[in-house]
Amino acid sequence: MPFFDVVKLILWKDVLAEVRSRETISSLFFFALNVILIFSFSFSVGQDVMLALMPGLIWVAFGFTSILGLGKSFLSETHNDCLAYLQIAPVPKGAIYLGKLCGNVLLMLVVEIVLYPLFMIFFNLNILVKIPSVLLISFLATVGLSALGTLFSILTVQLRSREVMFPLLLLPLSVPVFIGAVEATQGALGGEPYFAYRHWVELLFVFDMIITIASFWMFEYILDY
Amino acid sequence: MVSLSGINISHTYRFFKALKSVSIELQGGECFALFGPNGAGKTTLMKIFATLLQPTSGVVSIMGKDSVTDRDAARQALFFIGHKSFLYEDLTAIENIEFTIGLRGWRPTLGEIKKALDRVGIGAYASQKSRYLSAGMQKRLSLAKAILAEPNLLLLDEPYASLDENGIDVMNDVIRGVLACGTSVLISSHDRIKAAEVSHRAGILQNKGLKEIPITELEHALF
Amino acid sequence: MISQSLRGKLWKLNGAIGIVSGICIFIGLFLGLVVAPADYYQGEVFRIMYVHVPFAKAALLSYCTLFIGSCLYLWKKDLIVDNLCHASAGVGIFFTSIALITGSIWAKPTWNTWWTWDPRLVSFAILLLILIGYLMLRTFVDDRKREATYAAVLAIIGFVDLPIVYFSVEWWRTLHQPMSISTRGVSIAPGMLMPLIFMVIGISLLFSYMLMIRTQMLYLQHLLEAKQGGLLSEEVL
Amino acid sequence: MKLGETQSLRAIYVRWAVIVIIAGVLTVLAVFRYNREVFAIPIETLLRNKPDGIVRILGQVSAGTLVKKGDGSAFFYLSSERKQTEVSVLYTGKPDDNLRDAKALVLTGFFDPDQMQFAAQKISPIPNSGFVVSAYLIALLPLILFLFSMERNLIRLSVLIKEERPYQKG
Repeated sequence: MPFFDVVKLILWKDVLAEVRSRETISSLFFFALNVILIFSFSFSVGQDVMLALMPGLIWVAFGFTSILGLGKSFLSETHNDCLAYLQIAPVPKGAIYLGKLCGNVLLMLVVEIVLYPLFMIFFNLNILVKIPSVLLISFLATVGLSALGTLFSILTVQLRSREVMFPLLLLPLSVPVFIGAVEATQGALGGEPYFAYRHWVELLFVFDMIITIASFWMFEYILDY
Repeated sequence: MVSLSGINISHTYRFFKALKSVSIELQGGECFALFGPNGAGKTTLMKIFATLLQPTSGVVSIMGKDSVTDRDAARQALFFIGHKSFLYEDLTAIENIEFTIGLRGWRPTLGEIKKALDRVGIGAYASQKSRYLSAGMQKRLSLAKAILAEPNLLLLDEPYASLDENGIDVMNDVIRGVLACGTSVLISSHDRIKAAEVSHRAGILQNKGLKEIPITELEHALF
Repeated sequence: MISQSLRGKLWKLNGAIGIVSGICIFIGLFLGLVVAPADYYQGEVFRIMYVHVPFAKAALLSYCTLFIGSCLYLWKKDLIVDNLCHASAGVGIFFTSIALITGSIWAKPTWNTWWTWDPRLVSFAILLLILIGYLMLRTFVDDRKREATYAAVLAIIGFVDLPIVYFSVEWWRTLHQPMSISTRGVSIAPGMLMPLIFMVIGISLLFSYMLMIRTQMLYLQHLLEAKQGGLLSEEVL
Repeated sequence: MKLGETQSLRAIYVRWAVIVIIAGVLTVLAVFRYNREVFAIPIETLLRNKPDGIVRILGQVSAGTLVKKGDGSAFFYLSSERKQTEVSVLYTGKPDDNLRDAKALVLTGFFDPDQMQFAAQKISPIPNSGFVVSAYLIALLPLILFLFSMERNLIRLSVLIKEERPYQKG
């Protein structure tokens, strides 16, 4: 079966299930809203200090949301042992990983795009002119987090203590994503020219490539263990 | 045409030998019923044929394709119905079928899907989310998938479990239908009478090995 | 994959390795603590090097073993290799934490701080977190083969990730903390180098000795569990 | 593999006793080596007791008092760590980089009670031996305990496996 048909089929199935139930997306959205609420009371500082803290706040909020969202991405596959069917389906296993990854990136991007306006409103953040660069950074960082998250989701989804294990595995390994995303967002929001923070964007890109390729290759072994 | 051949299959779980040198050969259009007490290794054997497990030693080939080296081709030729239904709870029965069959590289039309669902008797629930289907209906849905998948080898692990009497008749009817199309069927069951209605050959898995018995003696065999 | 007779021979070799490592460590400690002169700038404190550096090297060695073992497991699917990986993670956690603690003790008198966000320190801390996550993951998976595969995948991804962590922290640090403290190695006098060589060889050999013992221990634990659960066929052994 | 073929728990204990004895001897040697170097007295004690012969004192070069001469000798005040007492020092040894303003030092020399001056012949940096000792203890003690517990566990397991009988009916 052609490789990209499998990717499309998996993506179709995930998007359809999410559109049907809207469970994950709504819970993620309200979770992130709560995180923003708590942040605004945790840091009672002046406007200029808040602006300096902003990239960190944005990415901590997105990071927590990803933990919640990505950790459950393989949950629907375990209910009726669908993982076993995916294992014996005559398709390349990497395609299944890519399909799942695309679904997760889509989900997280939707949540992030809805959240940026809220950051603008609550924290007086002027973002409108910087939208292309912020979107690029968000996309690359989300791909990096999702690439790791999708892989660790299948590792932890059948465990007794899934909620604990998933962030324990994800967070230490995603240090480069957080460093790169926060620094690049800092540069973009601070109005610096693109070449001033270009190397952080490149770091995110390299991380995405390496982790996606490694996970893609590992996925064969995970399903056909 | 030999559709399933297993030669000297052994399986060892680290320190435990589950199967010892099991050999089996199935011609196209032949039905084999596998019996055995609990813990005899029936599920292990079925999993090996379904390529969920790899044999520790021995060769399994499905339609002449080795199940280890030419795995995807072997998987294309078989269809497995196990204890679990492999259904996504948020998708409808039709969408589940589209996904499952889609992964095998074929897109059935809506008419074909409905026809298959009608044949197994759950046409009325075609647009129902699968989380609302009972265990028996899920089994029938799996059977509809098997009809549409048109495999060369159909593996049925406990096919009669959780089915009502009408369901068992439908199951045997479908098995006869696919046998007539040249598909071979391997059944692992505890229900000797129902299985005997459709099978041509029978075997008992005992002491980690397989012993074939004539189908006529099945009712009196002790194990 | 590894035959019984080969394992028997390895086991005999291991005793010899233990003895050689003991002698090396003894000589190294004697040279380092008694013979070597005090450092011109650091005074006596530099002697911490003789425990810190070998432990750090052994920690890296353990992670390399874990990586190679994990690749080997995914290739050959032999559970004795998995025991080796499991053992090297356990021993690795021990060496990594000791290296971090002794490094911290060394940093206080020389740089006047217990901790600095240096790429090497951060990579070691992340390595420790990965290893802890690795062992936790193993305890939670029920099926033995699944446990081995998942753990191997995690180890490989972590190994691929660590260099990126190192470089990203290095970039981050040059931006935020100008290098007031140089953590690069300095050239050392031959009299100070000799004990270091002995200690590094000794601790590395000790690492392999501990690795073998722990592998055997885990193997026996699984064997005992199988025997207690009635899942032991004598013909398999 | 036949395990622990010749080993038993007693052999393990004997082996570890030997290792612990060797470690003890090494510790004693190290302590003797350090007694010559480490021991230094604070300035208050020096001024109060006025000891004869060679002693080592510990203190900090008082800021702004250091006067270096061409041949490497120097004159300065050495203050105690809490900067309460001071003693004047005449250093007559080789030129030394460690002799700087506000640097904490250990001086070897003798005290002249008549002029209330300390004549220093040798300068060395502060030993910080507490850090060395704690680092070695933190590294080596757990190492020994870890290894010992693993070896003991190994023997215990092989004994358990021999004793464990598979389930039999009745």
